[in-house]
Amino acid sequence: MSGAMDEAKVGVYVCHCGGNISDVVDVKAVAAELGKHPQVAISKEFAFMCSDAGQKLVIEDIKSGKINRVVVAACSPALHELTFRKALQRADLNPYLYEHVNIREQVSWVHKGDHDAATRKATSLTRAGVEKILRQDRLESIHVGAAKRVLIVGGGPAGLKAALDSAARGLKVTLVEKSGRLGGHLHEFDTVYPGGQSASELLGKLLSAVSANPAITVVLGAEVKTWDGFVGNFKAVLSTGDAVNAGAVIMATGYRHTAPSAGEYRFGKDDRVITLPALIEQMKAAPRGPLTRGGRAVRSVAFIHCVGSRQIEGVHAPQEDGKVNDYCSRVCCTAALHTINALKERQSDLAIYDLYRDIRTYGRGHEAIYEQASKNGVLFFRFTEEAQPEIRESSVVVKDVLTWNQEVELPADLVVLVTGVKPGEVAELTAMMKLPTGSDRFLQEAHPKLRPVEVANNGFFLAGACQAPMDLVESAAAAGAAASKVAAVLSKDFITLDPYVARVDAEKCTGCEACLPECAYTGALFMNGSKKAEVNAALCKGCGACVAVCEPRALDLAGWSLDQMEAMVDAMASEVAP
Amino acid sequence: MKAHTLVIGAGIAGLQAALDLAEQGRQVVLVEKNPSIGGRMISLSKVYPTLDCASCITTPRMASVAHHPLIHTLTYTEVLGVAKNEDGTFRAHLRKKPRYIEEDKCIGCKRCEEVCPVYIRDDFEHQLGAKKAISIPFTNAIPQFPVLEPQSCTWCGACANACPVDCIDFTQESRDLFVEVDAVLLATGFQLTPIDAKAQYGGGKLRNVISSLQGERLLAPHGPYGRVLRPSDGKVPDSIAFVQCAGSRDASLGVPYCSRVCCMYAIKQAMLLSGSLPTADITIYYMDIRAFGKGYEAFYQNAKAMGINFVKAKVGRIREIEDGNLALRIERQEGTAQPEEAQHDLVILSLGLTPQWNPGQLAWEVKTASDGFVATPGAPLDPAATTQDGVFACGTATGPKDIVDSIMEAGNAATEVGKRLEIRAPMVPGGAS
Amino acid sequence: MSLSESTKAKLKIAKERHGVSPELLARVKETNRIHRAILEAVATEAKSVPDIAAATSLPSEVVFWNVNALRKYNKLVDVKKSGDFWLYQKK
Amino acid sequence: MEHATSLGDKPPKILIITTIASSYTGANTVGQARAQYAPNTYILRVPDPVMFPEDFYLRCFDKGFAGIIIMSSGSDCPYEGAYGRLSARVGRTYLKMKEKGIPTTRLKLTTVCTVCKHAFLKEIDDMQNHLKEKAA
Repeated sequence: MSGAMDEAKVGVYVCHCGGNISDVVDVKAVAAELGKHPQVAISKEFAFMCSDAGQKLVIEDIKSGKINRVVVAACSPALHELTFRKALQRADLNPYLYEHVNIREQVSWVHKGDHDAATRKATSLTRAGVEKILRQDRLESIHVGAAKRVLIVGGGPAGLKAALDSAARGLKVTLVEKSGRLGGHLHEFDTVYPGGQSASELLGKLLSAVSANPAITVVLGAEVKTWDGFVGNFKAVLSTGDAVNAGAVIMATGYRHTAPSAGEYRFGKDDRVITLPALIEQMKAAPRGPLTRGGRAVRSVAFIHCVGSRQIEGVHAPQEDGKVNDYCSRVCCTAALHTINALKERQSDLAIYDLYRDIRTYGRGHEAIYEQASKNGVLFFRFTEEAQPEIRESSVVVKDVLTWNQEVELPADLVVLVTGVKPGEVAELTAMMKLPTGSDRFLQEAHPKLRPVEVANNGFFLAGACQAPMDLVESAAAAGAAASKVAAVLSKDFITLDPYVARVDAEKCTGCEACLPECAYTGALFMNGSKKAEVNAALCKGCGACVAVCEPRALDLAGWSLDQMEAMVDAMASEVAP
Repeated sequence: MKAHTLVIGAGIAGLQAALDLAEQGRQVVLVEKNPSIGGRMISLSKVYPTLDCASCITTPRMASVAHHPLIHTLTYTEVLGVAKNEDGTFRAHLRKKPRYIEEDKCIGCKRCEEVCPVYIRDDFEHQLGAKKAISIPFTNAIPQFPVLEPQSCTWCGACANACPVDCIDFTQESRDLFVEVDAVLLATGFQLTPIDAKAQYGGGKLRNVISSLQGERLLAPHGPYGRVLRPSDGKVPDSIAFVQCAGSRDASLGVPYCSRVCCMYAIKQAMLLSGSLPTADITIYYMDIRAFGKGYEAFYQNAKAMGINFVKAKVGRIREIEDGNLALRIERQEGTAQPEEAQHDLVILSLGLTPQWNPGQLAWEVKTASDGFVATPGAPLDPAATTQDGVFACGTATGPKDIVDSIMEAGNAATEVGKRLEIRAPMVPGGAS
Repeated sequence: MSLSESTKAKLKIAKERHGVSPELLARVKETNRIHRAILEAVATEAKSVPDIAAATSLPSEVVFWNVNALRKYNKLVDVKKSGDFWLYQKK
Repeated sequence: MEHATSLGDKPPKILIITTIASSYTGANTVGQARAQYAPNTYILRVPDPVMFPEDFYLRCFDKGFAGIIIMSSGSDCPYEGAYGRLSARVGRTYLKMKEKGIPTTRLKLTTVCTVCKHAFLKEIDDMQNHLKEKAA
C-alpha cells in the first residue's frame, strides 16, 4: 500500500487568494516552514492558485518530474478541489494524489484578529495535508461490467411504461407478471381521473406497444424464484425455468385494495354495503341506466371515506400483520368523487351523500372534480375518527361536525365504502432480494424526498404504487423516472463507481469476522473461501464502519485510511514555529 | 452553442432532470434566470416529512450539477425566445444579464459586499433581510459570484477599490447567446400568489402578516434574524397562526385549484416553530388537511400530538391592533356557529402557487391550460409532453407539486427527452456521444 | 480611496448610463443616519428593539430591519434575551 | 514534539471531526459569514466518524488534543445505520476514558448541518469554556 512513499515528492502551493488569505496568514512563512519537510520537494506561495497561471505552476512542476504529489492550501475544497484534480490529470498524474487544504473559510476568514495563531494553524493544517497525501495511493475509479437488460417485476401500467421507456433507450427488457395477463388494475376502470380518458383505450395503447416491441420479453404467470448477483449483473431464475441476467431491476409490483375488516360498517353482513372497487365494477358491467342492488333500483347512496386508511390504533381493527393502516391512501378521495360524478351523469336524481374526514383533492384537475360533485347536488358530511358513521336498516347515521355535531340520519339504499390501497404481496420477493420495506409495508425508497425511485441497494429501482399509493399520472411519472435511472446506470458497457470504498489487506486479515456485523450493506463485506474478509466494491458505500473494528488494521477506507487520519492528527497536534 | 437539451429553470426539478440526462451521456445547457441555481428549495428551512435541512440536501445536488462535465450552466440568464427549426431542432435565444463582475476572475471573497455602502432589501430573504447593492446572493449560492444591482448603485467605486482581483466591470453589458438543441425541457417553477391580493388579510400592509416563504426564511438556521422573531419589533412571538388556503381554492383570486403543498408546509413550519418556541401557541386554520403523500398523515398526526391547534375555520378578516398584534375574524366550520375573534402576534398566510413563467410569451406552440400552468395533453401516461413536439415540462411548471413529486416528474421528463434523443441523436456505441 | 484612471472612467460611463436617482442618494443617507443612531444607542449597553426605537425616535420595524442589516455585516451582535426581546450591542 | 501540557500560554487544542456531507460545509458557512472563533481548533474532514475505533480518540488525547468535538451528520447521515454505530462507539470510548481517568466531557458527540452556524460556534464555545474551567 505504501510502497510509493519512498519516492514521494510533494509540491506544496500556498494561495494568497489576493489578500483573502495573505492579509491574515503569513503565507511566505507557511511555505517556508513546509519547505523544511524532508519529502516536500517544492514549496511556493502564489497570488491566485486557481488562476490559469497558478494551475500552470503545478502542471509544470509535475511535468518536469520535480514532484509527484500535490498539496494546495487555499479556499474550501468545495470550490477548487476538482479544479486541481483536473490539472493533475492534464499533467498525467493520478488525480487522487492531490490534497486540498482549506486555509480560507476555515482559517483566514475566521481568525482575523490573530495573525500568528492563524499562521501557525495554517502551517499545521497544510502539514497535515502533506502527511495525508504521502500515504495516498493512486486510486482508480471502479468499473463493473453491465448486462444491458432490465428485469421489470410487475405488468401493471407502471411496469408497462417502464418496459417501453427502457426499450426505447436501447435496453433489453424482461417483464415478469405474476398473473396471467398484463395491465394490472387498469382493467378495473371505465374511465380514469382527472381527464376522464377511457381506461381500456389507454391500456390498449400500452399493450399494443409492448407486444410490438421486440426488445421486450413478457413472461406471464411467472415469479422470480431464485436471486443472486449485484448491480450490473443480477441473476434470476423464474418459476418458468427461464434464467434472466439483468444489469438493473425495476420493481413495479403495485398495490392491492384493502378489504374492510370483518363487520366494519356491516360489510359482509348487509348486502347494501359494498366497496368502491365493487361499485366501479358494477358500473362498468352495466354502463347505462339506473343503478340497481338486488334487482331493486337504488335511489340513495352514501359514500364513506377512509375505510382502511388513516386508521387509528384502538379505533380500527388491525390488518393481517397486526398493524393498522395509518397512512392516507391518496387516490381514494378523487376516485370516489370521479365515480360519484359518473353516477350523477347517468342518474341525475340519485341522492348521494358523501361522508368524509378531509377531502383530499390535491392534484391537478382534482379540485374541479370536487366542485363538480358539489354542483351535482352531492351532500357532504364530515365525521371524526372517534365518531364513525353508523349503518342502520335503511340508513346511515353520521355525527356531522360541519353542522355542530348534529346527528343526521341519511337514507341509503346503497353504502359504498371508499377503501384504500396496500402494497402488493411481495414479502417473499423482498426477503429474497433483500429489499427494504417501510413500516407501511410499501417498498422503501433510498431517500423519501430526493431519491423516490431509487433503493439503497444499488441497481434496484421503484416504479409506481409499490413505493406508495399513486394515481395513474403519478405512476407513469414514477415509471419514467425509474427508467431514467436505469438508462443512466446501463448507458455504458460498464458502471463507474467511486473509488472511496473499503478494501482488505489479505495478509493482515486474521479472519476474526469482527467486521461483518458492522456492515449495513448486504453483500458488501463477506468472508471468502480462504477465510479472509473481502469487499464487493460494487456494494460498499464507503462509510468505514468496518474499519473501526479491525484490530489488525487489515481493513481500510481507500482515500481515507486510518493511517492517514492519524498522521493528520499528529501534524495538527504538533507545534510549529510561529 | 450546441447541446442535446436545453433545460429552462435550475430549481430542484431542472437540476434533477439535467443530472439524469447528463448521467445518460447527454449534453445539457441549463439556464437559470436567478444568479444562483437551487430554486425555491435552497431557500426552505427544512423539508417535510423527514425534517431534513433543505440546504443540506439541496447543496450536494447543486454541486453535482455545477461540476458535471456534460452540463453547461448559465445563471442570471433569460430566455428571450425559442424557435423550432425545420429539421425539428430548436434555436434558443438567451441573454446573459450583466453581474458587473468578470466571472473568470472573481474568487468569491465578498470584499466588495463588505465595503459597499448601500443596504437594500434582500430578495432571497423575501425582503425580511438586508443585502448590499453588490452581493453574493446567499451563503450556499452556486456560483459564488456577486451581482451588482445598477438601480441601487451609487457608482462610488468602493467595491472596485476593495476587489483583490480587479474583477468589477462597471460597464459590462448583457450578452446574447444562441443555443441549438434537439429538445427543450421546461422546469420553470412557481411563484406565490401576491401577499397583497386579499384586502381582507391586510393587503400586504400588516407588519406581522407574512407569506409562507417568509416563514421558511424565519425558520431557516441562517435566516434573516438568526431565530424566530416577528418583523414589526423583533419580539419573540408567543401566539402564531397559519391561515390555510389564503391564495388557493379561491375563484375570486383566479386560483380555484388546491395548491397541494400548503397543508404540509404549514404543518412543518408549525412543528419547527413549536420546537424553537416551546411555550408558544400555534394554530392552523384550515378547510381540509390534505396530508396525502408518503409519511404525510403520520406527520400530521404527530403535529396534533405535539399540541399544534388545528381549527377548521375560515378566516374572514385580519386587522392590526395594539403593539402590532393581530385580530382574526374566525368563522368556525365545526363546534360552534358564532363568528369570533382570535388574537395572534404573528400570522403566516399559506399563499397559493401560480406559474412562475408563461411559455406562451415566446412565439412557439407551447400552450398553457386554464389553470395557467403548462398544458400536458399526454397525461396520464405521458405527463411530460407539452403541446409542442420536442418540448417537455416537469415540476411545478405543470402545476403545484412538492419536492418529491417534482423529482419524480423530472426523472420522467428526462426519460421522454432521452427517448427523443435516441431517435434524433443516437449514442455512438461504446458510450460516448 | 485611490481608484485607477480606467476605473474612474468606467464609473463615469456607468453613472451616465444608469443614472443615480436623488431618491437613492437620499435613501443611502437616511440609512447611514439610522445606522449611526442605532449604533450610538447600543454603544455602551445592549438594548432591545423597542428600547432602541424609543432612544432614536424611529419606528420599531425600521429599527429591527436595520438592526439585522448591521448584524449581518458584523457591526452589531445579539447578546441575550430579556423577556420577549433580544438585546443587541455594538460589536 | 511538545506535549499538550507544555503548551505554555497557548490555549489547549481542540480537534473537530466533521463530515463531508454536513458539518464540513457548516464550517465553511461560518467562514462565509466571517464569524470569528478561536484558532486553537483543528478541523478534520472524513466521510463519517464511524470509521474511528475507540482508541483513535484516546490517541488524539495522548498526542495533545485537550478536547474533541465530533460533528456528525445525525439523521442526515447518508450511510445506513452509521449514526447508531457511531454513538455506540463514542459510548464505549467514554468507558475507556473513565478507565484512564480522562474526563468524558473532553469528548463531545453532536450534530451540525451545512448551515448550522450558531450550533457550530456554540459547540466550540462550550468546549472552550469547559476546558478553561478545567484548567482553572
